[in-house]
Amino acid sequence: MENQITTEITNNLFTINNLWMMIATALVFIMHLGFATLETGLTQSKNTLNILFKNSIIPAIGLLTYAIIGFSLMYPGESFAGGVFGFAGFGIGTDAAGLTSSYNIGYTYWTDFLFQGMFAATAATIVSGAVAERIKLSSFLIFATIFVALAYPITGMWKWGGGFLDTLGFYDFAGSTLVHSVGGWGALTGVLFLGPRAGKFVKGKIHPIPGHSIPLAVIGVFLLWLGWFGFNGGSVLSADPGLVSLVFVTTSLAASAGAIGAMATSWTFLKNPDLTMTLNGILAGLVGITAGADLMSPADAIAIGFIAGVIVVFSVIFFDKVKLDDPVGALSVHLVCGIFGTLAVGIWGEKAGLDQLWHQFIGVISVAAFIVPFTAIIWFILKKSIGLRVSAEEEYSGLDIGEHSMEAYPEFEKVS
Amino acid sequence: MENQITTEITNNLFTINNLWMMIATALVFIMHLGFATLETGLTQSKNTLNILFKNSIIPAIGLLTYAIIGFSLMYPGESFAGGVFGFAGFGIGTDAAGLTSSYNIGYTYWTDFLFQGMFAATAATIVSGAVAERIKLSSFLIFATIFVALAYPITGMWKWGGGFLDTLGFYDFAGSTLVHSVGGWGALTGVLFLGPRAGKFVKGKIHPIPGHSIPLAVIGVFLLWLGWFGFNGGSVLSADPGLVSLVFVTTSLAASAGAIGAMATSWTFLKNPDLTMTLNGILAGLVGITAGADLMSPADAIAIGFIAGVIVVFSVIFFDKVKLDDPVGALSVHLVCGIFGTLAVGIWGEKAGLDQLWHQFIGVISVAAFIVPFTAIIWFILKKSIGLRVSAEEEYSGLDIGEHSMEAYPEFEKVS
Amino acid sequence: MENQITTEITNNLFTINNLWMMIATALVFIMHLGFATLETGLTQSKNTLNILFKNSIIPAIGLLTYAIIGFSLMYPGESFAGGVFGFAGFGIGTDAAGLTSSYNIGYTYWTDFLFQGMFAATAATIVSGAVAERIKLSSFLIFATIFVALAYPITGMWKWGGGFLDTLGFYDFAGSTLVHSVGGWGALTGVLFLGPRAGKFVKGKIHPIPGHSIPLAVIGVFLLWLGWFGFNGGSVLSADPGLVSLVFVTTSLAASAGAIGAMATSWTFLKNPDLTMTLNGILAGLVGITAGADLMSPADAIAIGFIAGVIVVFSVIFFDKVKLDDPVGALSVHLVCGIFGTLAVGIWGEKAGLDQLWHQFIGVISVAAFIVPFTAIIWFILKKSIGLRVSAEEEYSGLDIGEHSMEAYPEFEKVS
Amino acid sequence: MKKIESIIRPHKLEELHTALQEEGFYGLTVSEVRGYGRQKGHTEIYRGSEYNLEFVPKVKVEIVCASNQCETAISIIMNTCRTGEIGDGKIFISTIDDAIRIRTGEAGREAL
Amino acid sequence: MKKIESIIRPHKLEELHTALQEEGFYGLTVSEVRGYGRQKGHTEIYRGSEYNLEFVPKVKVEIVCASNQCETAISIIMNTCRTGEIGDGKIFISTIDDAIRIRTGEAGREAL
Amino acid sequence: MKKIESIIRPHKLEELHTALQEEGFYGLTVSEVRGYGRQKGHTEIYRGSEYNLEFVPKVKVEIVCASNQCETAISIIMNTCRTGEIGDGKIFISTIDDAIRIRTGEAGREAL
Ligand SMILES: Nc1ncnc2c1ncn2[C@@H]1O[C@H](COP(=O)(O)OP(=O)(O)O)[C@@H](O)[C@H]1O
Ligand SMILES: Nc1ncnc2c1ncn2[C@@H]1O[C@H](COP(=O)(O)OP(=O)(O)O)[C@@H](O)[C@H]1O
Ligand SMILES: Nc1ncnc2c1ncn2[C@@H]1O[C@H](COP(=O)(O)OP(=O)(O)O)[C@@H](O)[C@H]1O
Repeated sequence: MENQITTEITNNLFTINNLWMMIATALVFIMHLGFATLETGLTQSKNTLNILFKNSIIPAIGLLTYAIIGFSLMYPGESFAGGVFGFAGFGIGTDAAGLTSSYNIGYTYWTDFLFQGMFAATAATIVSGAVAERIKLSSFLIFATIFVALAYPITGMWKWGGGFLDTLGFYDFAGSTLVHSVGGWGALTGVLFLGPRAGKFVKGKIHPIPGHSIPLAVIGVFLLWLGWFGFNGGSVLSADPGLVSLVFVTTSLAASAGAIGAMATSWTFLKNPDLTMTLNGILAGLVGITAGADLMSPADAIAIGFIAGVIVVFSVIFFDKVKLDDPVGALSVHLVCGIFGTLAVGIWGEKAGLDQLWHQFIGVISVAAFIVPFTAIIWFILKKSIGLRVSAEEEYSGLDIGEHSMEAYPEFEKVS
Repeated sequence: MENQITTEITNNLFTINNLWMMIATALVFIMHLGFATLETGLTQSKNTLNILFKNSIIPAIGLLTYAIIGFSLMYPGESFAGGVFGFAGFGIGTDAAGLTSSYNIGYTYWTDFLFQGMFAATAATIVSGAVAERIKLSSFLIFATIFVALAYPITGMWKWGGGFLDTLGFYDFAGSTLVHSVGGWGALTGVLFLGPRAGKFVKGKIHPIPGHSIPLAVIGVFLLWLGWFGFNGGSVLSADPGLVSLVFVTTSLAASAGAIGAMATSWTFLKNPDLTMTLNGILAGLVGITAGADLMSPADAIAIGFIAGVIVVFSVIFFDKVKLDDPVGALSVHLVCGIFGTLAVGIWGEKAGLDQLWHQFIGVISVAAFIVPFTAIIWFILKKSIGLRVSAEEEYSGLDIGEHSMEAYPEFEKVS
Repeated sequence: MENQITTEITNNLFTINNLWMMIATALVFIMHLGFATLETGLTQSKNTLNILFKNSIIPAIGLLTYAIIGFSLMYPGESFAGGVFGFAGFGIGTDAAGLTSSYNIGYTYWTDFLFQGMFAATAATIVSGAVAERIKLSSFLIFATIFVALAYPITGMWKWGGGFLDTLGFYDFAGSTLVHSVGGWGALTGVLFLGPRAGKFVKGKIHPIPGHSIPLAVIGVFLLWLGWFGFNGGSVLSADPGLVSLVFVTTSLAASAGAIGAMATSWTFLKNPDLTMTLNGILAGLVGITAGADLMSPADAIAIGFIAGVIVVFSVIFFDKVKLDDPVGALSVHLVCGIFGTLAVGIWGEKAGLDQLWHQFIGVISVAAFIVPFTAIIWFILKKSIGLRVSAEEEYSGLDIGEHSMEAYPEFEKVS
Repeated sequence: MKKIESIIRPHKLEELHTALQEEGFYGLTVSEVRGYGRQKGHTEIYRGSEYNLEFVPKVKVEIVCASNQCETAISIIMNTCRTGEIGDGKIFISTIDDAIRIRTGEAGREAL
Repeated sequence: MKKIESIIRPHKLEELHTALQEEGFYGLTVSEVRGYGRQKGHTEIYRGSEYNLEFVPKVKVEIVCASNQCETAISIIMNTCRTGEIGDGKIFISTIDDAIRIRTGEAGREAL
Repeated sequence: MKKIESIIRPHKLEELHTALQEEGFYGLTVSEVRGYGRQKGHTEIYRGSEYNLEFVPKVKVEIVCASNQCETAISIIMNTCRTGEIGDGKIFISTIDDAIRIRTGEAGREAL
């Protein structure tokens, strides 16, 4: 009898935990809409349909490749050999045990797969923003498929799958490095191989190409903040009341401080309360807190968020200065603040210390050392084979007509 | 003592289950915004306010009529007599027992009502898209009220209320037939009675009338996918970890495969990676998996989703060919894929078999045999009395000005 | 052993409750996006970026000031002295007990803070809509900061922090008065100090200034309804199945009846099925039910919602008549229906009675007696110091260019 | 050389330009305009207040052609754009001194 | 017959067209244009980089009228659209050979 | 006084107006138009059905100047807007009777 009672209590806890993890999954899912509208808002209307196409198909590619190969690569489990690579075989599936707390007290096998699969797809989305308005659709789709099927799960395994970075003591709670920097490095090599959009840098001068719809960008950022409750909160991997609620607080305070940091910086140094910078500041705060969201006090979270918000403004200006053209600020938000957030674990919070800082640094470097050459090779092969960039003529008249023979707002174009 | 412990354990489970069902209700609610933005995006700007009006008032009509009559018709319970019709009296209300696990281990009476009420309203929304850009506001509102108050709950009772289809062995997990086909048949008769929009078919040729805002359409589809976690996941009627998480996975994989299926088909056969088709593909996958989301393996879900994605593209082209004008593709998504999804239960998954296929077929036919004449009669009476269609002049200048004396984007129209 | 079992059962309940409260927090968060898009949709495109800037920075200001001072002011707890004011010191933080059910069976300390902090920020957002299209950015930001840091938590304490209104027997379940009227009174004084937008009232005649995007307004209202599940449902302060599900039902039925009430009123009296009125009707129903969402039967909720929907239409017309210019209808929705909803607790539902009505009246008056002079003084000082209103020239060419040197839709402005 | 400016109903544009092409007019320029003549706009209502939108959306079609083709162009416009209802629009004819094709520098009739 | 094309401040349009109607001018065509003259646009800043928008949004009002009414029309425009500040705009007058009302086929002054 | 109306590729506008300013042309008016000449539009596909968009987005630039400056203006346009590809556009020149500056009432060449 007592046994049965204990089992039922455990089952209840398992049901609660799993419920939260499923909801967190749905929240991470909605981040894809956030990315879609943010990227659309910050680019030109003639490329809108193209960007939305990519963002609509990425979750599909991400989930399907993760089902076929990614999940097995990232969490090889038993069959795992060595610290750098493992593979548990193609496809997904579970026996009855995968649906009980004996699989994990926090979630079922299916929840595990879907939560992780939603994460995987975000890495590719990060790249999509940085290379927007000039990349060929087919090349991007091939890149994205390889990227989420191989690059993301392999580095992910190094830490979350129990690989060598985990052994080392590297800490990355929800993926400042494993998700955001991974996406960021892929974006950086993409931007380098592609070159800037026509008209962005003319005779050494920067010509801004303003995004066509600020409301869409704002919708995107709010949805991303919302989704981050699942992204960070779900990374507790259970509904633990103390931990998840702390993560909610640090996440929100970092986002808030990021907004204030970016607003203050743009108002002071650029003499302009720049909304796009403030929006990037919110995201910067979110990315910055992600690596240590469970380790920080409110004050730590505010400090990290605020600094990330300041950094992101100067970073956007810096990338413009060095003529790396990133229409949506993905490099600044995901790569730069991803690195900052990872290092922040060694500077603030429970784990702060020189040792930890060093481990964090190793983590950042290791991931870069793999993702940069890996993605560079894909970009290179694509460039030499089917080509990376649309024609100048197509870029001028827009990728919507060029790649899709359609328009996102046909009425503005049609007289009738 | 032990008794009390057992009660508390049961209460906890009841609280968890009910929590999930309430969240699922909120998720189904947000589908209404998804339908609203999808339909708006795929139609012309001059009819935007009119479409949004309908979509904003439908949840109100749906919930109120469901409170007054629908819930009692669909779940007559005790007073239920015979397999085809039952009615438990007007209004809603419960005693204290309705708030405990003695009502149902999965949810309270109130949750039950609201979850089912949100479903009811979606059936009317499906019609709204197909008849858009030409139907009179008053006629549509009358149709929608009768449709959700009577047609939807009556056929719903046949299966979910324990009626003859349930006895027969017909299976429809979350409503491929009971929600989507029901809406789809109503849409079909509506399209037949209304005729096509002016200018759609001229001298035997198809003249596309492109939707005015692809970003709105994309927002809609993502919100629908999000809402489907509640639509299918909530149809488990508890937070059962294994079953709900399986449903999340099959739902997401079917949506993903639907996207790929539609993209591949449009790219191959129409020589164009068509985003609106890809979006319809996502919805096709979702509708397709709905009847058997709890019965399928990941591979089954991918197969069903992919095929639904292929079907939807050819279906859209087919309806254009036969000159049935459906601006948003509602017939293809909800009717055709609703039927396909229902039959799929007999072909894939745990229940697959010729017997089951036959039961599924009976279910499809029975529902059609009731909804088609029922809605045809409403349309007919409306046509003969107050009229179904706006004047040609009003259709040309837009229903926003014609029906509402307002515009959705007044600045594009006003010079000042 | 039995002890341990009881503890685990309690812990499970605590985990469930806290989970719901965290999700409710996320739902209230998304209301900020709802307000942002609603206000943007109902105003002119030349002020879009400015409005979005305010709505994007308000959650940041709200959460940070609430962390620094607001939470301590509103829930002073132990150190609380007297019924009108208390303060527990700067900053937030908790010991281990704050993370267990000994803090509260419904939520952890962190959840408590964040849920309340999200509420706080909404009060400032209400003001933002009413003063839109003419207020200086810097003045608004200063006002908003003081408002959420001081005014909101002080009056909030009177009831929710255990102050004199609580002692008196005043009832305000989720804040018809404490949130909506508080915001509404601040909006009223703001509108009085600012005056109407140029061109709104010319030679005694009302010149409508239509909002530029109805789709944005609809997105806003649906997101607000969604968020209200958390706003009202979370105000149960636990996942209690009976109570939360009742609140979901009363909230939804009131919103539905509000929509019908406003539609019917505008169609009958204004000869026009006005969507913006219908949207305001939904919000009116939601605000109206908020004070007593846990006390009402379905029929009560429908009555309250319907009346609120009727009131809001006449109220909008009334404020136009008396030349108070409120672009989004915030006064009608939040102030007028906030008062109505508060009084409704004395008229309908479990607590109905003359005594209760009197207490409700006292609550309404007390809050007005504090907020009106308090905000008037802030507006006055701002007006005399840095000025409240942008220049006529800036108002004419738009606050986006004037305050931000940017545009929300730059392509409509740029020829290229 | 003449410029024929016609202000027509937007939905007549497609018919007009098809007819023009059939008759050998291989160039035209279109812009969106608003205006009124006999036909006035309509009343709109926003949140309970009425206001008049006197302007009606129209399309302006500009055709530059040799003077001797002017009659033909006008009769095509009359044939395709006339419904007999108020709001059919107007045609204004004026003189053009010269036309130049930017690509080649050709001027005069060659340029058309 | 004359065409009076005036490029004015957008917010003056309502005043102008009311005044014109009062004086018996029952037709006009409006379009949205951008331009500069003495008045230049402003500087915008996007993500830290400045750029000049030299063009100012204006409204172009075209009135075709009998030559003898031209003076009246011009003085109405001057009266309603002049603020004395840079940016008031310009009026260009040109000759129209003929006007035709599409609905009836009337030509010349009858058509106006 | 002449009006030079040129229909050019939208992305040439910036170059053109910079060049005009350098040569002392301090006023112009721009509007968005669509049109076709030798250059036709493209085919679009929507949900499986093709349709032709014959119209190409262009920009119309209007410059009013003294008759003796006309040549200079035209050569600036030719220099900046010519790519040699189909679609470069056209220039139409016509006569303006008079110009008036609304702000001051100045007329004729003073007004430009
Ligand atoms: N005198 C005018 N000057 C300039 N444009 C005019 C004039 N009269 C009419 N128009 C333009 O022609 C359009 C069509 O005029 P309409 O009312 O249809 O003429 P009608 O009286 O011949 O039916 C108007 O909307 C306006 O744009
Ligand atoms: N020479 C010109 N040719 C064509 N359009 C002109 C010319 N000069 C001015 N404009 C138009 O007139 C508008 C108003 O000119 P503005 O700067 O107000 O003139 P002013 O110098 O008389 O104040 C400009 O924005 C432009 O559209
Ligand atoms: N005869 C015409 N009348 C009015 N506009 C014309 C005419 N011919 C050309 N255009 C305008 O000029 C634009 C450019 O013409 P384009 O095809 O580039 O000429 P070209 O044949 O010289 O290359 C067209 O899009 C149209 O707007």
